[in-house]
Amino acid sequence: MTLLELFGYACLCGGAAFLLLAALGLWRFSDLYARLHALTKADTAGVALVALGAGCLDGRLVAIIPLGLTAILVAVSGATTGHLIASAALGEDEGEDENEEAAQP
Amino acid sequence: MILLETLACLTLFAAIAALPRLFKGPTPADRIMALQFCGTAIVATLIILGLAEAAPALYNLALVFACLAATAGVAFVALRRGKLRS
Amino acid sequence: MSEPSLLVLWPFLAAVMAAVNVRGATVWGGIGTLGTAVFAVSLAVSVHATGPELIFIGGWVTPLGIALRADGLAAVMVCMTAAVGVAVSVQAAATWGLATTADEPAERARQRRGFWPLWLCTLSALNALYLSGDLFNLYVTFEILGLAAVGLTALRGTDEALRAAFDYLVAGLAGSLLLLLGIALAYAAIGRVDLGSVALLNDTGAGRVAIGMVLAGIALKAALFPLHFWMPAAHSNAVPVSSAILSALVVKGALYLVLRLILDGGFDTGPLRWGFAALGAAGMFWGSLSALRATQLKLLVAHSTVAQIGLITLAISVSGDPLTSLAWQAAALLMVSHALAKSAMFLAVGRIKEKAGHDTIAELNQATLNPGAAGFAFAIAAISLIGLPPTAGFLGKWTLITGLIGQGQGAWIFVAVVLMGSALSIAYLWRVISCFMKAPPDGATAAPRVPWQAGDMAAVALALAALLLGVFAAAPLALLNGPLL
Amino acid sequence: MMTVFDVMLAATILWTAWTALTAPDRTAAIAAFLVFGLFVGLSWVRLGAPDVAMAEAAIGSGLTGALLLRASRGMTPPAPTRVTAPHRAAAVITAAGVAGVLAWAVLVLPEAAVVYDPLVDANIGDSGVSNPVTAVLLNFRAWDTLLELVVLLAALLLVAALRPIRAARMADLGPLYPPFLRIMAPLSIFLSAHLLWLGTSDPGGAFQAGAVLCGGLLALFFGGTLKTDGPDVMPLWALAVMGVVVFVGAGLLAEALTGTLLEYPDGADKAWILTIESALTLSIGATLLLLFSGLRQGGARP
Amino acid sequence: MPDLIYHGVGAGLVGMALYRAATCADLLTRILALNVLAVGIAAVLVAAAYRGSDVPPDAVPHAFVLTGIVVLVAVTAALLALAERLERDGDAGRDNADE
Repeated sequence: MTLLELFGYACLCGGAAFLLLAALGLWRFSDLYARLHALTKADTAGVALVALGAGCLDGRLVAIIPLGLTAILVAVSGATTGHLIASAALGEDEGEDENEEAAQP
Repeated sequence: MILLETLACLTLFAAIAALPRLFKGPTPADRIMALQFCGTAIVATLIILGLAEAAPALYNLALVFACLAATAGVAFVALRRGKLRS
Repeated sequence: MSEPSLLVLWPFLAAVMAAVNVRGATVWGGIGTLGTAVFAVSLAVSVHATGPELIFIGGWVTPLGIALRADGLAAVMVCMTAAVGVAVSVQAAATWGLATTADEPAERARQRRGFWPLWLCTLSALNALYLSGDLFNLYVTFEILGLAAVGLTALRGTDEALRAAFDYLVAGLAGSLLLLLGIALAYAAIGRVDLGSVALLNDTGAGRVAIGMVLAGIALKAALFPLHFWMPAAHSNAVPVSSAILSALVVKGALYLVLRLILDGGFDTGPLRWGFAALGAAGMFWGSLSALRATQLKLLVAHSTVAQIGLITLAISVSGDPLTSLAWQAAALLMVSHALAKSAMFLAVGRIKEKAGHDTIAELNQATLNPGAAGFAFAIAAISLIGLPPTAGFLGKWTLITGLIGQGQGAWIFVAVVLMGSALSIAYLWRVISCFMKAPPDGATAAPRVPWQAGDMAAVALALAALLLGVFAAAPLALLNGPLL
Repeated sequence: MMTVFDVMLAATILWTAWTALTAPDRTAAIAAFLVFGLFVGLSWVRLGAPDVAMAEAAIGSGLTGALLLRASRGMTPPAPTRVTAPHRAAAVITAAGVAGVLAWAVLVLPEAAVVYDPLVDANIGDSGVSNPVTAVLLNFRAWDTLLELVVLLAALLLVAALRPIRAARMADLGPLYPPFLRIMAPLSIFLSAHLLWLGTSDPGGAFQAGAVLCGGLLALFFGGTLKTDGPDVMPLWALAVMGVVVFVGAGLLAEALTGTLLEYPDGADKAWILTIESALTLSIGATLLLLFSGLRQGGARP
Repeated sequence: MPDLIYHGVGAGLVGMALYRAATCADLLTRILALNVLAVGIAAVLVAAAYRGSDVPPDAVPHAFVLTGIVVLVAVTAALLALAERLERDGDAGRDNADE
């Protein structure tokens, strides 16, 4: 086993561990903000590590491109929704009423 | 090989572990987060399955899953009823 | 270009044009329907002259590819659809006008531009269904047919019509999914799904289950008793032209497939066939009794469809091997005669309702009806449904009864059932006919006589076609007597 | 180890399905249906059907989920249904009967009848593509696919024929959404084109590509960049009908050239298939977006 | 082995969906039930196409399922459009729109 493969497997294990921890946090933390923090970072890091590990183990360009794009996409969409939830939740805490359901006139 | 299969089981388990949060909530924000996480964990599972079965086609599949999970997440945010924390 | 491909693709292209170019929707509708009629006649002529045609689409032989089977039975059905289609199109053009006018109500414009593409899709799907030689392909075809038919049901836009349309679509989807489940099991049992191989399904337990599920799905779509629950509401809440299409043509698609399955040897198991025959008989009685109790004319006609479907199912179930028994031809003739008579009847009822302002049977009389073209068409259509000579209905029932008697022992029960069904149809149709002769109550002034309009032509023409088909039955019989595929 | 994986996955699929069908809360039911689709997609991967998994995740889960969410907003919350004991018993017996028969039918099957596999193997060389699923969809059984496009269009015609209803306002998506769109939109287009090209040899094809494209269009729609009423609806309708018109045209042109409907001229199969698939991709994306928008007020027709 | 497991899943999904479709009056739940039913049927088809872990599966049923998925989303969209017009929220109100 080469060093690169070893690194790949380590990344995979690390990624899986991040995901498991995030799931645990989602389940156990009582507070929304705590859950938000547990999640947005851990799942992005988890997928990035898994993708990195898979890229190291496979090594072909046809594999690396989709893996890289996947990691980027997960990170961006995670950040977007995470930020939105945090800001909207904060706004609601301050009594701002920005999300009421209403039909357009 | 057995390592990869175990890892696939573990990431699948992570995805499953998010389900109670998704079903019970209590707030829309929790559901959106759980959905996001579930999609992410399934994407990771697919990547590991792709390695285990030496099928690079599954990486494209993972990308499609990520893309659609992102769209679904946005749909949930854009089409939610009421406040995020009610 | 061969007729089979054009029969499917021509009306569909016209539907696309009618959907995109809404101003010319009626014109595109006319082009689509008339073109299809020309191709239908041309197909019938060529099948009669040179025999049936088998087309392997894309050049791929079955079971991998899909075959179109243009034989005499398919040609008869295609021609029947085209005939009803042309008449219905005339009525639709008369109802909604040719083009938008400045002061046109929005609702009328919506109905017109919704109708034409949906009707052309229905036409295209029906032709695809008659010609198809593959079970999975039939599933896809049924979905087009179901969606277009539901669109036609919902066209009126009232809450009742939307509700009926929703129930219709749910029932239709459930039927399709049962069909698909049957197809999945058939694939698991024999590894292929072309219609030519359905006879193989009789050999294994799983195969027989598959056939049962396919038939259950089709029965739901054909509104066979007791799965007809969705149908009277859908047919009576639609606009008249839609009712005519739904009742005359759309249910025939499903019945035709049952007939096809039998002719392909696909349901050889005795209990299933006797079960179907019993359900047909039960449907005949149930539909007739409901029609006797109906208070609205449109509902009466819709329940009568349940009864007629029962009769046709009975005829289909007792028809055996096409080589030895001709009872299946009776089923085909009954389908054609019902299509012509029932579409005439729905169009006539639409005109009556329009003139009288309501369709409560008890309140109809000579004054409100103002006996004219609509009443005349209704009466002729009723004669054909009852099965008096020389109508097409008579021909169908006569062929059925002679076929039954030819089958020997035990068949007399079915003969009795058919005769009782006919007697019941006289009873419920007489309720309407007698209104035509009822004098208005004292003091009521007769409504001014309305001259015949273009819209009346369609109903009268269809009714006369039902009448004359009995006289000129040689043409369809010649097609049906040809070899099948 | 993979058996553990399969059993875990199977149990989860059943659990999520049951939740989707029984959750008292609409949002929970729809969320459950969404993840149900994702897990089902995983199970297709395990059965060697990545093409199907892609379509299930993209269309069956993602787009259907979005559709359900959009529709559930305008609907009243579900009322508990009173079901009589005999009715419930009949339903249980029917459901258990059908499920039992299904399970039994496969247990008693001797050996799967293999009919299509050798035929596909023998003919794939002449089909112009090397992905067997694409060969079946666009060549061996292209007639099914053509009619399937007609189904999509028929659904669109049905919705367009209904009386239009008012569109509900979309919630605010926050300041990070535009940057997200700048990545998401080009990525969807790239991925869609990639899947389309890839579909000739690997999992992918017009339907998956169309669904991904629709995902990108939906993201633009949520952000308000793309509208489905006013002048924007015209090009969408044109795109929606284009695919099927190209397909029908190609079928008839092939008949004119070779004498048989949809029989592509010798040696040119791949070019024909790719042309048709490109049109289908655009068409599917546009049709699904129009269906999603529900053709709200003003957007009923060009 | 996986084909047996997922075939069982298919049978379970079909039973579950039929039960809910028959006992629930809520329009949205019925639509969901029909979707689950379709997935159950697809599971049966895909499981029947499985030929073992090292032999490629049969592609024709995969094409069937793909077609079925697209058909189903079309029908679902139509059903939802009808359901929305039947069941409107009080505040969203009925439309006033004849264009």
